[in-house]
Amino acid sequence: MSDQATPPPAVTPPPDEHQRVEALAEETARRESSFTRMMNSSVGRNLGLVIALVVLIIIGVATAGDRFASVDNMLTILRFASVIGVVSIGMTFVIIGGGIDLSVGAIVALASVWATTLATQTMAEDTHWLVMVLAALAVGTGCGVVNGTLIAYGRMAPFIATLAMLAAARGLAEIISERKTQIVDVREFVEFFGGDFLGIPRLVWIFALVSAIGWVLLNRTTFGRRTISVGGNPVAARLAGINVKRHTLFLYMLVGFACGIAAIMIIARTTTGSSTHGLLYELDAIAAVVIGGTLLTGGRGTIVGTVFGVLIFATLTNVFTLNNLDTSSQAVAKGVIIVLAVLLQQRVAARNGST
Amino acid sequence: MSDQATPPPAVTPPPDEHQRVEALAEETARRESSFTRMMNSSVGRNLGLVIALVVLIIIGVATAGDRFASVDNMLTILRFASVIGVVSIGMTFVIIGGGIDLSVGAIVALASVWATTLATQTMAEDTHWLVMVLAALAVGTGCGVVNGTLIAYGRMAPFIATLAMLAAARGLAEIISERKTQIVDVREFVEFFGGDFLGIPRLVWIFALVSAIGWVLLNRTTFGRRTISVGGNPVAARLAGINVKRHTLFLYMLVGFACGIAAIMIIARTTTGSSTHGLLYELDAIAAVVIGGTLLTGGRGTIVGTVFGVLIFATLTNVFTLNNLDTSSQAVAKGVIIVLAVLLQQRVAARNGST
Amino acid sequence: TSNEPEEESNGGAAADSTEAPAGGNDEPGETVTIGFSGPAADHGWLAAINSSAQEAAESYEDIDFRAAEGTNDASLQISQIETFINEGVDAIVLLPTDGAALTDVAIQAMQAGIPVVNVDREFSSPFAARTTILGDNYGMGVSAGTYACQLIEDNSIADPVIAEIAGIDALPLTQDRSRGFADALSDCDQEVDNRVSAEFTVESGEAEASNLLQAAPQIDIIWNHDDDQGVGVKAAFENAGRDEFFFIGGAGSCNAMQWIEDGEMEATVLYPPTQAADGIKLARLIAQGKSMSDLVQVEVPRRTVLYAPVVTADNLEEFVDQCFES
Amino acid sequence: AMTEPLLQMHAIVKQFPGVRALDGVDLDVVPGEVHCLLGQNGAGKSTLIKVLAGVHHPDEGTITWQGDDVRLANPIAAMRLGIATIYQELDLVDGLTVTENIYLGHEMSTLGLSRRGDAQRATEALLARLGHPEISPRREVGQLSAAGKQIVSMARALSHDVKLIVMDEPSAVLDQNEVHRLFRVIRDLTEHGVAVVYISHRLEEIREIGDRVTVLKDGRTVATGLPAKETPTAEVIRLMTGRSIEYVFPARSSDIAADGAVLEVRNLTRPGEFHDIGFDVRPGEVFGLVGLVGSGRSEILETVYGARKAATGTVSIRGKRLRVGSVGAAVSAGIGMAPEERKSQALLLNESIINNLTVASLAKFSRGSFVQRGDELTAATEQVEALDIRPHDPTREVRTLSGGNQQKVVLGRWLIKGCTLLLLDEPTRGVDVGARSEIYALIRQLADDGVAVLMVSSEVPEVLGLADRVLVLREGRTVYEGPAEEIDEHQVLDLVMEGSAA
Ligand SMILES: Nc1ncnc2c1ncn2[C@@H]1O[C@H](COP(=O)(O)OP(=O)(O)OP(=O)(O)O)[C@@H](O)[C@H]1O
Ligand SMILES: Nc1ncnc2c1ncn2[C@@H]1O[C@H](COP(=O)(O)OP(=O)(O)OP(=O)(O)O)[C@@H](O)[C@H]1O
Ligand SMILES: [Mg+2]
Ligand SMILES: [Mg+2]
Repeated sequence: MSDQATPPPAVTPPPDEHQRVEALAEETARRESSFTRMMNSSVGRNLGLVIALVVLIIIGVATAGDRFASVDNMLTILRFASVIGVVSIGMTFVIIGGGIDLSVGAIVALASVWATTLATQTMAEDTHWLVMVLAALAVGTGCGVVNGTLIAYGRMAPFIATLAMLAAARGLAEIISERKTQIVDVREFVEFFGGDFLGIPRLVWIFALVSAIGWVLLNRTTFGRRTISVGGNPVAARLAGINVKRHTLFLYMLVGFACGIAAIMIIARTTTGSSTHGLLYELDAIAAVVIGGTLLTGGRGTIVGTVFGVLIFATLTNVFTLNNLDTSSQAVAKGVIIVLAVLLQQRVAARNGST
Repeated sequence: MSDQATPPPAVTPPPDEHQRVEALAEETARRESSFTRMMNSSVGRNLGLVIALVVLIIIGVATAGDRFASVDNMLTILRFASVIGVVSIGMTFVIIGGGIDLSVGAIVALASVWATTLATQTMAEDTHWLVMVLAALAVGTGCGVVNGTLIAYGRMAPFIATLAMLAAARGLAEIISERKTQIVDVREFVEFFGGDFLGIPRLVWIFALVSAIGWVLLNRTTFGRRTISVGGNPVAARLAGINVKRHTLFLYMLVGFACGIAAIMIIARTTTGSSTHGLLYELDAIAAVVIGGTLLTGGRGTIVGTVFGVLIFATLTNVFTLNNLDTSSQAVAKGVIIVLAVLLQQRVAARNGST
Repeated sequence: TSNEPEEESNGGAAADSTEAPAGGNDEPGETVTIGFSGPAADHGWLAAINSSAQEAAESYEDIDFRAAEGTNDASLQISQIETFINEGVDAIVLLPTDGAALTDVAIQAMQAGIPVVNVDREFSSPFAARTTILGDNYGMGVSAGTYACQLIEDNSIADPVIAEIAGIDALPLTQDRSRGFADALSDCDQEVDNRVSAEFTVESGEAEASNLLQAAPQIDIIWNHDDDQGVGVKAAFENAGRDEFFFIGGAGSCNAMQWIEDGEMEATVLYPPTQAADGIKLARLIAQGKSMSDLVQVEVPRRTVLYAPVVTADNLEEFVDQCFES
Repeated sequence: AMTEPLLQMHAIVKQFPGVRALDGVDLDVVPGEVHCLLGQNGAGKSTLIKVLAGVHHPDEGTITWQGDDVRLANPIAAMRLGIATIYQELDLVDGLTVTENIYLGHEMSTLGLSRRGDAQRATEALLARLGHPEISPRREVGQLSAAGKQIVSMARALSHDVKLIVMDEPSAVLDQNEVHRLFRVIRDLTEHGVAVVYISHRLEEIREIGDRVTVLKDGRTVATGLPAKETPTAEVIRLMTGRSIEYVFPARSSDIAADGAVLEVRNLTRPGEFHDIGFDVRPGEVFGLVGLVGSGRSEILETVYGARKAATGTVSIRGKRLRVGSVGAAVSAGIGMAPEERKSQALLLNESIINNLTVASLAKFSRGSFVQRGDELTAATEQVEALDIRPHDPTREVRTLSGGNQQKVVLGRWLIKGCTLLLLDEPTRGVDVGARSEIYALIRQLADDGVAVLMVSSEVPEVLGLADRVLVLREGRTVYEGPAEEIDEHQVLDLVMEGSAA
C-alpha cells in the first residue's frame, strides 16, 4: 500500500479468465449437451439403479418366466413395495435434511393400532372409516412432532431421540392393543383402500401419488430447496434467514405423516392393526433411501432414487420367493446384491461426473 | 507495496491485540482451572451420565432394596453388560472415526456359529478350546476386513455396506449352523470363560480389560489420535500424510475383532453358538455409544462415556425386571428414560461449557 | 429330548388349564414366589403365553408372580434367570428363547434349589428342569402332514401342489414343525412344492403369502404354521382372490376357529399357549410340595407332552373354548 | 457535507464465553459511502457485522437505522431493513444451484411453488451486472472455484433490495483483476446511494476504494471517520497494531545453493487444469507461482504433493521420483503443505493446538506407537513460543484462534516435522498486517535455513516481494519463469491476461 503513489492504471475491463474456464465448461456441456442433460436428469443420475433393476427383472424372467412377468405378479411387487415406499419417501426428506428417523416402524404400528382400536372398541361397528384415516394420520404426525421437538429444540441427536421413540411407540402400541391383533370390521375401509382403481390397486396409486407429491415438494417448492440447505449447510441456511429449528420440526412431522399413511395402507392390506406391524421398517426404509443415492450426511438426495431403491428390494424378495430360495440364502444373496448395486451405481455416476 | 528497497528493521515481537482477548481468556481459565480440569476429565465430561446412573441405582435400591443392592445382582448386571459392552467399545472407535457398523450383531452370530461348529462338527470332542477362540476372532476380524475394504476402498457408505454385511453374515450363520443351535461340549472352554477369577466372573474381567485397552488405545496411542483426526476432518488428515483409507480399514477390523471377543463371551454365557445370537446388538451398541456422548458425525467421543452408556442400559433392564414391570410399560419407560438421560447430560455439559 | 424313562401324561395338562382340577390343589397354601420368563411377546401366540401365565398366577392369591421382560436375546434372558436366582424365588417357569442356550443357567437354578418348569422349548439337559411341558412342534408338523395326506386321498387329488408358510426360520421350533410336516407327507409320497417363511407377524404373513401365491399359480394344500400370521395370510388370499386350496392352520387361535366354523379354513393344528398357565400351576404345586391330585402319581410328573390334535369343523366344539385371542 | 447517517452503531458490546469480542464499538455509515472497517485478526470486525446482520445479539449498545432505534432479532429483520451481508466464511450450499443459492431464504415463489423461470432470469441479470455472464445459473455451487463462489455470494447480497451492503474480506479469494471488477460494482452501487461497509486486510485496497475508515482494536473503536485517501498507511497500521511496522518484505538471502535442486517438476499435466509445467526449486529458495484465480496454481501444488494424480509428468525430490498421487510418499520424502483453505483442509478445529501441531509427526513423538505426551507438549510449547501463537496455551482449541494464528499453527505443524520442501497456498489469506510481516519473516527464515519453499498467492506484490524466482501461469500454461526482481506487478498482470485482451 505504502506511498500515496500512482493510482492504479485505468485497467481496461479485463476479459476475466473465468470466462475461459466456465466458457470451456459451457462448451463441453453444449458438445455433449443432450447426453449430459439426460445424465443430469433424475433418471440419468440413477442410471446405475435403473441398470440394477433391469438386471433383476431379466433374472426374474429368466428364472421364473411368466410367473414373474405376469401382470398379477407385477402388481404383487408394487403392492408389496407401496407401504414401505411411502415411509421411504418421508425418510428421504428427513435424511436430506440432515437427520434420521429410526422410529418409523414403531410409529406405523402405533398408528395402525390406534386407528383400529378406535374402530374395534371405542365406537364399534358404526365407525366411519374416515375417523380411522384421520386417527392414523393424527397419531403419525403427533409422534413426528415429539421427535422433531426433541431434536430441533431439545438439541438431541436424531438417532437417539428417534431410538427412544421406537421403544416408546411400540410399547404404547402393545399396551393399547393389549398385544392382540385388531381385526378391522369396517368393511368400507378395507374395500376402499384394498380395492382397485382402473385395474390397479389403490395402495399402488397412493404410493405413486405420494412419490409424485414428494418429488414436487423436494424439487419445485421452497420447502424442498430449504430442506437441502438445512441438511447441506445449516449455518448458511440460518444466515439466509431460514428458521432451521422449525424446518427440522416440519421434516419430522412430514415423515410422521407418511407413517400415518403407511399405517392406513397396512391396515387395508392385512385388514388388521397390530403392534407388530412395521417391524424393522427403519432399516428397510433407510436402506432404500441410501441405495437411492441420498447422502446420510444430508444435503443431497433424490426421490426418484428412493423409488428405485424400494422397487429393487421389493423385486428382489419376489424373485427369491418365485425361485423358492430358502431364507438364509436369500439373506446372503441380498447382502451381495446390495453391494453390487451400490458399486455399480457409483461407477456409473463417476463416469458421468455427476454425484 | 512498492519499496522493496529499504532493508527490514528488526521487527520487535509486536504486542498483538490478541494479548488482551486471549490474556483475558487465559485468566478466566486459570481462575477456574482446578474446576475446569475436573470437568474436562473423562468423568467430568460424563457427569450427566454419572448422575443418571446414580439416580437409576437409587431407584433400584428404593424399589427393590437388597434384591438390587446385593453383590450377586451387581454381578448379574455386569455379566449382562459385558458382552454388549465389548461390542460397544469397538463401535466407539468406528463412530469416532466417522463411520458406523450395523453388522456387529450378525458378526457375533456368525463368529459364534463358526467357532462352535468347529467344535461340534469338524473336530468333534477333541477340539482344543483355543481353536474355538481363534476361529471366533478370525471370523470377526475377517468380516471387519470385508466391511472396511468396501467402505475405505470401495467408497461405499458405511451404513449401506455394513447393512449388507448384516444380511449376509446372518444368512451365512444360519446356513453353517443349519439353523440348529450348536451346543458346545468343550467343557474347558465354557468353564474357563464362564468361570470366576477373584470372585468376579471372567466375562466381566474381559469387559474391564477391553475397556482399559480401548481407553489407552484411544487416548495414548498414535492410532487413537489418527482415529480422531480421520473422523474430525478427513481431508486435513489426508493432507497431513495420514493414510485415511488404510486407517478406516483398521477401524472396521478393530470392531470386527471386538465382535469376535463378544462371540466367545456369548458362547461361554449360553454354552451355545447360534445364528440368533446378537440380535439387534447394532442398535444397543450404537445407543450406548451415543448416550455416552460420542458424536455420530465423528471426531469426538470417549470410552468412559460408552462404558457408562452400557451400564445405564444394563441397570435399567435389571431394575425393570426386579420391579416386574410388564414388557410394554418397560419399553415406554425405556424411551422416556433415554430422553431424560440425554437431556440431563446435555444440560450438565452445557453448564460446564464443555462439549 | 429327554432319555429319562419317566412317566408321561398326554393332554391332561392342556385340559386343566380350563377346567379346574379336582381335589384340594386350588385351596390356598403357603405363598410362593414364581418367576416367569418368556420370549418377547412379539406376536399373538407368545402374547397369549404371557397373558395366560399372568391370568393363571392371578387366579391364586398364594402366588407372588414375577414376570421378566420378554426378550429374544438369550443373553438377556439368562441374566433375568440369574436375577430370579439372586432373589431366591421359590420356582421358575421358563419358556426359553433357545432351549440349549438357557440350559446352563437353568441347571444353576436347580442346583440353587429352585425348581424350574421348562415350557415349550426343551432344554438340552434333563437335569435343567424339574418338569417339562412341551408343545410338540414335530408332532404338530406330523399332524398337519398326516391330515394333508388324508385330504389328498379323500379328494383323490392327482399330483397335488403343497405349499408351506413357516414361521421364523431361524428358530428350532420352526425347523421341527417343517421336519414333521415333510416326514408325514413322505408317508403318502408327497413333498412340499413351495415354502416361504414369515415372522409370526400378520404383516409378514400377508407379504410372504402374496408372493407365494404368485410363485404357485395353482395350489391344492397350504399349511400355515401359525394362525396369528394366518390373519395376514388370509388377507393375502382375499387380495389375490384365491381359494382353490385347502387351508390348514396352526396353533388354534380364536380367529382360526371362527374361520373353520365359517368354512373359510379347512383345519388347524392345536398348539395351546395355555401350557404357560399349566407351567405356573405345576410350579405352584411343586413349590408347595403338592402333587397333581388328578393323577395317580404322588409327585408331579417329569414330563408332559401336549398332544397336537387337528381341529376341523367336525370336532370344533370340543376345542373352541381352548382357543386364544391373538 | 455528509447527509444524515444511514446507520449508527453505538457502544456495542458482545461477550463470548471467555472472550469479550466487542467492547464498546461505534460505527456510523452515511448513504453512498464506502466505509472501511480495519483491524487485526480477532479485533472484532466479523463479530460487529454479524451483530449488524442480526446473527449475534449485542449484550449492550444501540443500533440506529435511518434515525430510529432498531432491534435486529434475526437475519431476516436485517434484510428487511435493507442490510445485506457477504460473510467471511462462504455461506453457500453446495448441493443447490447458483440461482437457488442466490434466492435462498427469499425465494421467488407463489404458494410455495418456486418460480424457477423468473429466478433464472433475475440471476442471469445479477451475474451479468457483476461481469460474470459466463457462470451458469443452473450450475451446482459445489462445482465452482473459490472465486466463483465469492461471485455468487456477491450476487446473493445484490439480490436483496439493499441500502447497505456489508462485505467481510470479499477480496481474500479474488485476484487483482477480480478485485478491480468488484470495485467497479461497488462504485456503481455507491453512485445509486447504496452504502458499503468494506472489510479487508489489504490496505492498498482501502486507499483505492474507501471513503472513510473506522479502525477496531481489542474490540474497541480506536478511530472512526478517517478519510481513507489522506490518512497515511503508517498511521492506520499504528492505530490497528498499536505499533509501527515498516510494511516491507525481508531481504532475500544471497546464498541460494546453486547446486542440485530439491524439487524437480517435469512436464506436469492435468488436462483442463494445467499443461506441461516444469520448474526446479533449490534449497534456500522461495519459488512463487503467479496467476489468476483458476489458473491452476492450487492444482499444481496439490499435484506436487500427491493429493491429485498427475496425468503425465514427473515430480522428483533430490533426484528421486515421487510415487504419483500419494501424499504419504510426498510427506515421507520431506514435503509439507499449507493448503488453500485452512479450516476445511488443514485444521482439526475441535482439537487442541498441540494435536494440530503434531498430527503430521506423530511417529516422532511416539515410542512403540505410544504417544509421549511429555515430549509432545514440550515441542508444541516451543513452537507456540517461537511462532508467537496467541494465546501461549498449547491446550487451546484451534477453533477459538484468529485467522492469523491458525495459519501459524499450520506452518508450525511442518516446522515441527521438519521438511525440505514447503508448499504454501495463499499463506497470508485473511491474515492481518502484523501477522503477515511475521509470516513473511518466518518464510524467509525457513529459506535461509535451507528449506525450499514453493508458494502460491493471489497477491502479486506479495509473491514478487517474497519470492526469489517466480513462474507466471496463464490458463494453466507457463508464460514466464525467472528472477522476481526482473519483473514488476504490471508486467505480470499484462502477462497473465496477454492475448486474451480484446
Ligand atoms: N462464536 C464465537 N465464540 C467464541 N469466540 C468467538 C466467536 N466468534 C469470534 N470469537 C472471538 O471474538 C474475537 C473477534 O473475532 P472476529 O472474527 O470478529 O475477529 P475479526 O476481526 O473478524 O478477525 P479476522 O480479521 O481474522 O476475521 C476473536 O478473539 C474470536 O476468537
Ligand atoms: N471443486 C471443483 N469442481 C470443479 N472445478 C473446480 C473445482 N475447484 C476448482 N475448479 C476449477 O479448477 C480451476 C482451478 O481452480 P483454482 O481456483 O483452485 O485455481 P487456482 O489457480 O488455485 O486459483 P486459486 O488460487 O483461487 O485457488 C478453476 O477453473 C476452477 O473453476
Ligand atoms: Mg473476520
Ligand atoms: Mg488455489
